[in-house]
Amino acid sequence: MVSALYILIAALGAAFFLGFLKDGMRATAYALTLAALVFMNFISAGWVWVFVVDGAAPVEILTSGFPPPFAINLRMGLTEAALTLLVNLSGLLSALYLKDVLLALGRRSMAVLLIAVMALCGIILTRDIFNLFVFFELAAIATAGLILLSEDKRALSAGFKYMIVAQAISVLLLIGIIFSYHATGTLNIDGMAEASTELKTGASIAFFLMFIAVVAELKPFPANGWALDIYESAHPAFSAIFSAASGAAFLFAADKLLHIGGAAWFPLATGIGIVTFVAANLLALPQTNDRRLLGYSSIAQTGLVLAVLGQQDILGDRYLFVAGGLLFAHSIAKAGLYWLSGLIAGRELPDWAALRSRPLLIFAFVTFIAMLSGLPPFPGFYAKWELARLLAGEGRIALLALILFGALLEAGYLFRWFGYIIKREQPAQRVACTPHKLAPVIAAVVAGWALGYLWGDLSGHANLLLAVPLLFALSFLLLEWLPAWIKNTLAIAGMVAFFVLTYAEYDPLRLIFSVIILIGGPIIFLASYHEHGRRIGFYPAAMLMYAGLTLLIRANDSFGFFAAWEMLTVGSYFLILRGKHSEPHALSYIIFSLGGAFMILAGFALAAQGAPQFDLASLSLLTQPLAPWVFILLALGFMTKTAAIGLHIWLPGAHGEAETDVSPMVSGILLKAGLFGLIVLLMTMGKQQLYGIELTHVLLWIGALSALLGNLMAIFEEDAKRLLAYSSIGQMGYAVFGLALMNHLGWLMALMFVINHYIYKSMLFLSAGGVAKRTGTRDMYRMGGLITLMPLSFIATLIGIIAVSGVPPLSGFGGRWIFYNAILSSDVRLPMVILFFAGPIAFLYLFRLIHTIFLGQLKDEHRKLKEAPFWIILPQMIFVVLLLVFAVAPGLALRRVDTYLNQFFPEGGLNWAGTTISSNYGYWNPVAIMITVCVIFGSLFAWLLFVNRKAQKVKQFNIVFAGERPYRPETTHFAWNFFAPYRKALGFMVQPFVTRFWSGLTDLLHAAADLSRRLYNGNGQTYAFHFIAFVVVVYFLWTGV
Amino acid sequence: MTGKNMIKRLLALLLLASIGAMFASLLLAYVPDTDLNFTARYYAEHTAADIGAANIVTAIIVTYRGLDTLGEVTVLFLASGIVGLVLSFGRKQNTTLRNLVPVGELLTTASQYLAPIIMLLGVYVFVNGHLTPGGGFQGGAIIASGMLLLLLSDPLKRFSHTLIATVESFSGVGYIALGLVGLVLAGGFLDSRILPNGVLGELISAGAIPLIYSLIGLKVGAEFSSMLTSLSETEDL
Amino acid sequence: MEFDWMKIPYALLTLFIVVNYGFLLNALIQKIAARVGRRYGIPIWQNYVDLIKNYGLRSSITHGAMFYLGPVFRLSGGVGLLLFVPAIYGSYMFSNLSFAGDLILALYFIFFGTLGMALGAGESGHPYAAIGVSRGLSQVTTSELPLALAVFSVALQYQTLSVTEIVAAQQGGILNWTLFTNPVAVAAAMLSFLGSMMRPPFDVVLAPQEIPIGPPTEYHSSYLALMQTNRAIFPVAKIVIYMNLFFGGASDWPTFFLKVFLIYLWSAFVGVVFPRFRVEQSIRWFLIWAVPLGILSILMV
Amino acid sequence: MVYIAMATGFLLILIGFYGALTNRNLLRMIVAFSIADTGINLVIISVGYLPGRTAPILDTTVTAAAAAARIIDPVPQALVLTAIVIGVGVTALMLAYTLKLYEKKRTLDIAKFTELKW
Amino acid sequence: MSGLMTAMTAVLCIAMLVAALVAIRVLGDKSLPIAILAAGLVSLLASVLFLILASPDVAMTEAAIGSGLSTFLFFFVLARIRSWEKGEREYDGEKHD
Repeated sequence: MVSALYILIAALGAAFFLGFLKDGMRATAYALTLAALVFMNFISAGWVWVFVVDGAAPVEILTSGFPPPFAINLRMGLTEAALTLLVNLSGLLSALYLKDVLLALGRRSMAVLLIAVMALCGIILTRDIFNLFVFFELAAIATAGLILLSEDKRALSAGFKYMIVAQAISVLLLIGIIFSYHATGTLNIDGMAEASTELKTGASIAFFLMFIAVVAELKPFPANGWALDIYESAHPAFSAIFSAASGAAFLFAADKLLHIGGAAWFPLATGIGIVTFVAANLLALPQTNDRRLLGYSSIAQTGLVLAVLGQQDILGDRYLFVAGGLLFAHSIAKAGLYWLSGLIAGRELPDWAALRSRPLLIFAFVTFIAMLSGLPPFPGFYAKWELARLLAGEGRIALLALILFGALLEAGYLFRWFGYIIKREQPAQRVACTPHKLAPVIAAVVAGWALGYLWGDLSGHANLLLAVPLLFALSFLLLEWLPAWIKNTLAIAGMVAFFVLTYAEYDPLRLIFSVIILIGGPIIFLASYHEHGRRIGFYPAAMLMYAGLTLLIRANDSFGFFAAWEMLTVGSYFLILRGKHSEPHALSYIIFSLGGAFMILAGFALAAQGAPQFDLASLSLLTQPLAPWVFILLALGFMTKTAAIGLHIWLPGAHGEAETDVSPMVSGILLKAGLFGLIVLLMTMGKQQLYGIELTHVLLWIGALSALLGNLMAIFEEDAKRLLAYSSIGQMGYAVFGLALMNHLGWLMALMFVINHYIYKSMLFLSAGGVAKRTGTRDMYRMGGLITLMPLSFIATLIGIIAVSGVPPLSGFGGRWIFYNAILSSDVRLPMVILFFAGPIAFLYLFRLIHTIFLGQLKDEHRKLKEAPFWIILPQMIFVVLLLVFAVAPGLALRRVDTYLNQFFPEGGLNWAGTTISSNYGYWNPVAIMITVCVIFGSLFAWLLFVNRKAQKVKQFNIVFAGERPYRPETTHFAWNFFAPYRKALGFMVQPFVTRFWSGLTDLLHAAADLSRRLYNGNGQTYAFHFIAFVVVVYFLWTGV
Repeated sequence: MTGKNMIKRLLALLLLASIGAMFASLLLAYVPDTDLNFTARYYAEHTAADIGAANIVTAIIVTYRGLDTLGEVTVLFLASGIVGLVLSFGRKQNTTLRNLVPVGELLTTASQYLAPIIMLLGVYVFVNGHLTPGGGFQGGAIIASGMLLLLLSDPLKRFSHTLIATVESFSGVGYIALGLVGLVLAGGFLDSRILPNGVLGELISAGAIPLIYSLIGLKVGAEFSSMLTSLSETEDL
Repeated sequence: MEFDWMKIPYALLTLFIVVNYGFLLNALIQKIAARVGRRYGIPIWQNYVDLIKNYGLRSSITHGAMFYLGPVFRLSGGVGLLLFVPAIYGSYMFSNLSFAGDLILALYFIFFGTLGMALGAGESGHPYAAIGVSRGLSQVTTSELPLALAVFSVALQYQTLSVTEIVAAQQGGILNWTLFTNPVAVAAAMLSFLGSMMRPPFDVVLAPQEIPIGPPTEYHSSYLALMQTNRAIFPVAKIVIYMNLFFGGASDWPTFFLKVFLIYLWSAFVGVVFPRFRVEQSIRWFLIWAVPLGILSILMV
Repeated sequence: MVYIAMATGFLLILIGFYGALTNRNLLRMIVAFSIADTGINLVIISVGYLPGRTAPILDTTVTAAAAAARIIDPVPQALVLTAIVIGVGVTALMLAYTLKLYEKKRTLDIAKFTELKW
Repeated sequence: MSGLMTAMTAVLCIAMLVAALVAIRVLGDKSLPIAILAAGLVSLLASVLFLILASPDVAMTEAAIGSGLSTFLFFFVLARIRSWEKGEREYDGEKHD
């Protein structure tokens, strides 16, 4: 391979040579610049190839023919190769991106760009500490110069502020270097590392000064105001380099220093890194300027990697995998985002809605924020997993918690931004797309996915990008140009086919879930046929969710489970976001879900005790004192998905605002993921005690309270779909309660709820959605009297509410019956009282649902409404049939599970003799009930029909008001605030305490962030103060510790 | 405002007292070496034989740590380039030049005679860099002072940008080319032993050091001159 | 307890007995209430007269499907409830269709008729109907709660959900009745009973002056007749459950008649003494007085 | 002697920092930093100084053979040379920025250049 | 010899510190040109000190670049600003405190 020195030589040679070219020959100069950059990339890429494919050993490169430490030497190893490739590539792409600017400014600007890239490569390659300083200065000066590529006049002051701080940094660095030289007698990094017993003590001021100076270049909090100003005002292409390449190079420099200082200094790196990570993410919350926001995020990510650098003692051979994964994910994504920002005219976050006219760019944006948030299948995801397990394995829980907290904040503002893009009004100015600006963005996207594959390959786990369901979901990205109905057919066919191919692999319990997902999903998809056009973005999102769900129930190990969990979370987020007014709700959904996911991650990491992954079954082997904590973390994580009370505030909006066919998906199917998680958890870990508290009892209370409060909130809701959504909270409460009973029948009841809830909630959501589609509103009091116009929707709703309320003869009763039998064998009494209370309340909202929509008086403006579209009705009718079948023959689904559950709870199973189902306490014959009720009902109805066979239909009020209808139906359709007396009596229970708590929390975070970011008052001198204060404070904290 | 200033000063004093404490502990812990450390000892013992330069500092700068020096030259190159960029930042090209007050006759005349002499001095300094104190940087700076004199004497006289740029590029490319020759013919990049070492203390000795240092001198001189001209040519507002 | 075709005529026989008993009982209670209020009251056969009259009438109008379904639901609920619970303990003839399900079935089936009625009333389009339903449902959530708790307490006490077995456990002397073995539960249940009988002080649901303009006015002729029939069956069916659970059941018809009458009288007695509550007042009343009793009963078992 | 020089170097750095932190005039800040630069050079040279030895230049009195015992450490000197040149490069750059900033706002007060913040 | 050198060093150092304090306006509120000159003086004195510290190379460089060229640069810029500042607008922010 060509010596790495040629990277430096090519850049410098080209930069110097540019002077020969006359000012008029700018195109030639530009071509020369590009050629040099291409050559530099070629060298780096070649070395990467050599190290990866041939597995070569790192190469030492001597200069001036003398060995180190007498002359400067460079080193090219895998890390150096990869990092220089990153630097050179971002340099090349940015140069491409900067074509117009560079041509306008002339050869000097090109030379500066070349030298900037060269300097960063030098920082990476050199093994001499003073040479590192020289390259540092080069990079700093080049940075100050490149800031000027911007059209933003404010860049000038940003550059000046940077130079002030850079001056202070270099003073400290030089002092550190010279005293380190004095202590070790060498300037060679490796030599220092060998000779430096003094530097390694952790008390060496010389090393401290060197290290703090290098760290200061990583923009640590709070000495980073200058960097933010640069990010905000510089040209985005430069910011891309500054964030991706400079960050990487300086991090590697910090790594070199840690190599000298040794393990004693690791905590310092971690401390500074994590504080920066959390603080920068926090301060990013109130940002509205896109580039400044990205700047905060950049700083945060750099801080994270710095923290990881400080953890290399426990990361061992996974160090490069973790640090590299985080770094590359951050670099590529950040560069991509900065390049994207150059295509957007406005600087406010909502201005990015302009991207909407370009689905490709939206895809790019999604790729980038997914990489930043560490979502699968990108490198950051694998890195996060490894990091979490190693940290937890070593008991560094606080650090893990801070990392996850910071990551959640970051995901929060990134996804909020995405919400703006999808939902805010498009600005007048279009996306300015020229090929040379588009190419870098696309290159970043490609690189992101390629690295995702690579990291999956290196992870030691199953490569997610090879999982069939995920690939199937991703393939819809390529099919976006097809009309929706073809994609719909493909989706249905794919899911059903997958089920047919794999159904033999599931145990009875998983079979229930797989049927709901892979067969139940397609039934709901039938409703999607009513949508016309291409429906861009729907199918990839939906299929991603289904892929996640499918992988979830197929997962045997913790890693696969968690990856699937994240996938379904993200997929469903995109789905939910599609609703018209769902922006805030989708945001709170993703934040809660990711928060839950992080808890799961932490739980798994704790449980793994350092192992890369483990069989889910081996959760049962955990012992005190770890087990209860793992249990709590996992349970909390899963309960964010089941929307247990306290964690529920995302659900009503998310489900209510979603599209007609999306609501049943996210309610009927998605919620089950949380239950599935709880089942796996309880199946393996069983009962756990913490400080003498039985945790399943806590779950019982949570389940019962969810049931009660979910139902209560539902009755005061005016919006039909939100009512159903609240009802889901209640229903999931029942299911959680059943699981937490930890007995045979409790579990059976939970599964009964799983099936029932899927059927009737999907049906009701479709029905309500169809009505809302026709009436144009979801407020129930604006409807009324629709029974004659929409009879099929009415029937579906009627059957649905009978089933939900648990009234015989429909299947809801089965759930209630099992419930009573289950609690009889449990010794916990009090939470049941709450559930008893919750039960009848369901009637209230259910009655209201059917009454205020379908009964009462028809509004004038609705007189000409038609039945809901065929494709929305069809699945409802299928559900009606399913409900009836399941009501008569629950054994079809439950009998095998009942047997299966015997291995966990040998006692208390059901007896399935003939058509009668009996338990230790009671019995129940669904067939007989159905026949009896039908016969009585049928004969009475027939008789009534017979005696009144000549009756004619008359208008309402024909009797009461003697045929004269009161003028306005609004005045007499009793629908608004339907349960006013109830609110008087029990309204205090549904005060939005939880909402207030969470919004108070976010407000607090925002206010704190808004207050503390005033630290950055824009004054360069203050920034210098910050830097000095940073050094002093860190020093005192460090020596004080 | 003064109150705020007082606080600022007090805070600065406080912070710097802490930094000063760090420095103080460095100072107090400092024990001068009684003997050269192994790196310095190597240079002391081997420079004459390896490089053939009498001035060990020069040997270190040009050869042993040649990469640093290349970087250093690049810093100047960058700085002068950026100074040019900064001063043209946000400005439309080809605005008219301002009129400066005329300069005294004496200065004009003096500089016409003095400047070449100063420049010659500069050349002397860098050519002898391997023998006596001084070298490319000092020489380059002296050359630039000559240019400064010319500038002062006649502000409107524009230096030929092309000339400066050509010298700049020629010396830079030449420097790198010499370095490459070292890579090919001798031990490594920037190895000065591509020419015979000669006799210690003679002008033509120390391998390619005089050549390299001359190029550095030219380059440094050109960079400083370029900076000065850029600064002097900024137009009026 | 298997199905047997013979059970169908036997069940119909029970139904016949109970319908007649229900008519007479209703009239009797009404008369007693009237006498307490110093009025004369209706003749004891008045209900029969009304019923025959209504069944004889032919309606020529309808308000739509749910309008039909309301009374049908209502009466199906009453009949079903009666038939799902054994009427006479130890009698094969009058065990009705209890093989189809246990206590839970009966409890939940109570709502079948309520729901249907509410729906039918809703379709009339009259706001008062909706107001009545809204109030009724609101009240029922808390008034049923003590019952549910008491039932659960009883089920825990006897470790079964089968009505027959619960009755069996209470045989052998009056002291074996749940009334004495679990008095707290019975107290809770009887308070709840007050709420479910739609009598004062918990009858704002029907609010005789206002609400009847709604559903009963719209319902006439055979629709009304069905509802009247149900009004005879439903209270009895419900009282049968109370009787079986708390008062030792009945092993023959005279005991049955007596116990049902006495239990019914309890609600009438309270009703003539107390004034009417508003809905939120009754909700609070149940929550404050009855529910704690229910909870206590569960905890004490 | 070394200690005096080194202490002076450190003090110059602190004085430079103090000047940079308390003077709001851009030019004065740059002046302050150049003082700090001088200070750092002084410190580095002091570190390389060995009492009683001569400059690292070989001549008739300091022969190649005796050099190791006679000369001071040449390395810090090489470093300082580099540092000085870099320092002046940065200074020139900052001066150019100052000129431009002045042109833009007609002031040299750094507190006036706060349009980028938070 | 050594004593003399030490004394010279000390004097030089004190002079440098005084000049530095003048340059940053701690000693006397001097105008900007004076400050620049004072800074140049610090540099110049430093180069003498370098000579004493047996570093002639550094001394030359400091003299030529540190005290010479950079002082010129300062004056260049200052002169330019002064010439722009026809309308006697503030060039020294602190005068407006």
